[in-house]
Amino acid sequence: MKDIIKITEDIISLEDTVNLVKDPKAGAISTFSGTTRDNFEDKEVKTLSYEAYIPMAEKSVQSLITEARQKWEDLIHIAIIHKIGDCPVGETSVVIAVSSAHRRQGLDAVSWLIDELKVKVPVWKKEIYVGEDSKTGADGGQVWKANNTQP
Amino acid sequence: MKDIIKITEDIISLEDTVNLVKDPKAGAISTFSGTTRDNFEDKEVKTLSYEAYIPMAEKSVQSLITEARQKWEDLIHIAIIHKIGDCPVGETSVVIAVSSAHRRQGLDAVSWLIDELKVKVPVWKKEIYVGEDSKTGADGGQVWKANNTQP
Amino acid sequence: MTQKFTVLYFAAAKDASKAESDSFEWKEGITSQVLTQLLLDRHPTISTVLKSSMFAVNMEYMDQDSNWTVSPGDEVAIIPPVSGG
Amino acid sequence: MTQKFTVLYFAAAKDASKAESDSFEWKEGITSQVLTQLLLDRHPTISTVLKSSMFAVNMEYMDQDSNWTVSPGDEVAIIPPVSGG
Repeated sequence: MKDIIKITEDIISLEDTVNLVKDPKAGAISTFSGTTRDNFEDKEVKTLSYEAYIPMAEKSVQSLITEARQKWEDLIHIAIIHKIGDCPVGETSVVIAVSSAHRRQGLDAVSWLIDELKVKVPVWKKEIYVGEDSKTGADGGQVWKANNTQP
Repeated sequence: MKDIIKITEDIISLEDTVNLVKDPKAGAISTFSGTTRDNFEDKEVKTLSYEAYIPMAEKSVQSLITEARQKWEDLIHIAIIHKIGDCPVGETSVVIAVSSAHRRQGLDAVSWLIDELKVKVPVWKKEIYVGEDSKTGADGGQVWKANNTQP
Repeated sequence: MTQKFTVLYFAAAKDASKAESDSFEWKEGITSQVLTQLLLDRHPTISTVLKSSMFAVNMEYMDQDSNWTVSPGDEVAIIPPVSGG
Repeated sequence: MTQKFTVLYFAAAKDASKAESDSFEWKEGITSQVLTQLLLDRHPTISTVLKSSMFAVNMEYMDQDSNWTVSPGDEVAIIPPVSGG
């Protein structure tokens, strides 16, 4: 049973991540990908930028995985990868991939892991909005988000 | 909002399927992949073979998608692809991919869609077991499965 | 001219009947009970699988407790317990 | 020899303090209240973000209601509301 944890500036590949959790004993692979939306409320998002307290983020993701394995015994391999740095619209900021013998526990674990990650792991997202003045290309402001919004 | 439905003999690519549901308005992409396990109870599975009543399977998947869109308004694009024909150990038999603005509804929809698909869509799986006699390579019997087992 | 309807066999039903489909002559009043008897007359080996199967008519599952009869030209399918996914 | 501890600033705390980290002289009895005052003395602009932040000591969140003090060599981090995912 492998735990794969990465906080990385590299672009995340879902396919590569899923390949890391494949197993002949697995009947199910469940995944969640977070992607950058082009809007927040009425504002047009130009890009996101992520920052992390990397060693604590890695440790904290490991704790979540350990807790998930206690809750769901059917899980085989678990990979959690979070991008840091710029993350333009449409790009993937986080991927969670879980293989399991049967589907129910894998699906539930992915759902729980992303909820917990959003609350506990020290990663921060800054949204940079498109400016009103398209000629100058100036940014329309930026804000550090907090995960108290709609799941 | 796209509904992508395929019953196909081709190998399923998760990456290609996810690309079909990507959208700038999506903050989340949730997926489920069913993969062939190497064992059922004590028997070693050599390969699976799927058969479908193709036009009814397509229609029935479309009905599930329509019902899911009524239950969860946040869903953007939905792709459901089921392989038919041989599906060796480790290979993907079904992929469900859903994009949504926020994560909760996408995760719940994927979970519901695979549960419903397994109960309602006219697709059948035959498991062919590895034979006792490894010299002759004879099959160890085969059986049409029924989805009344552990989810 | 004789009117017909079609029956499709899948999975275990196909193995038992050794047929993918059959054509039957249509007549008035083919309820699920009558249809079952017609199928058993043609394929006695299908008895076991038929007990655990559902009928679909023109790609819609038929409620086992409701009254329905086959219409000319119908596509009837024998649907053994499904196992997709 | 003077003993030290480190403070790390992230996200809004980094923007407000205009620092990524600081070194502080350690002394006995640095509770979260004392630490807050030390931080405000050095970076008055950090006041707002500090109110909504948590402390992590050596990469563990500190319970706001429990008693804890900083030890020499500790790595203290100011953790504004997280927004990963």
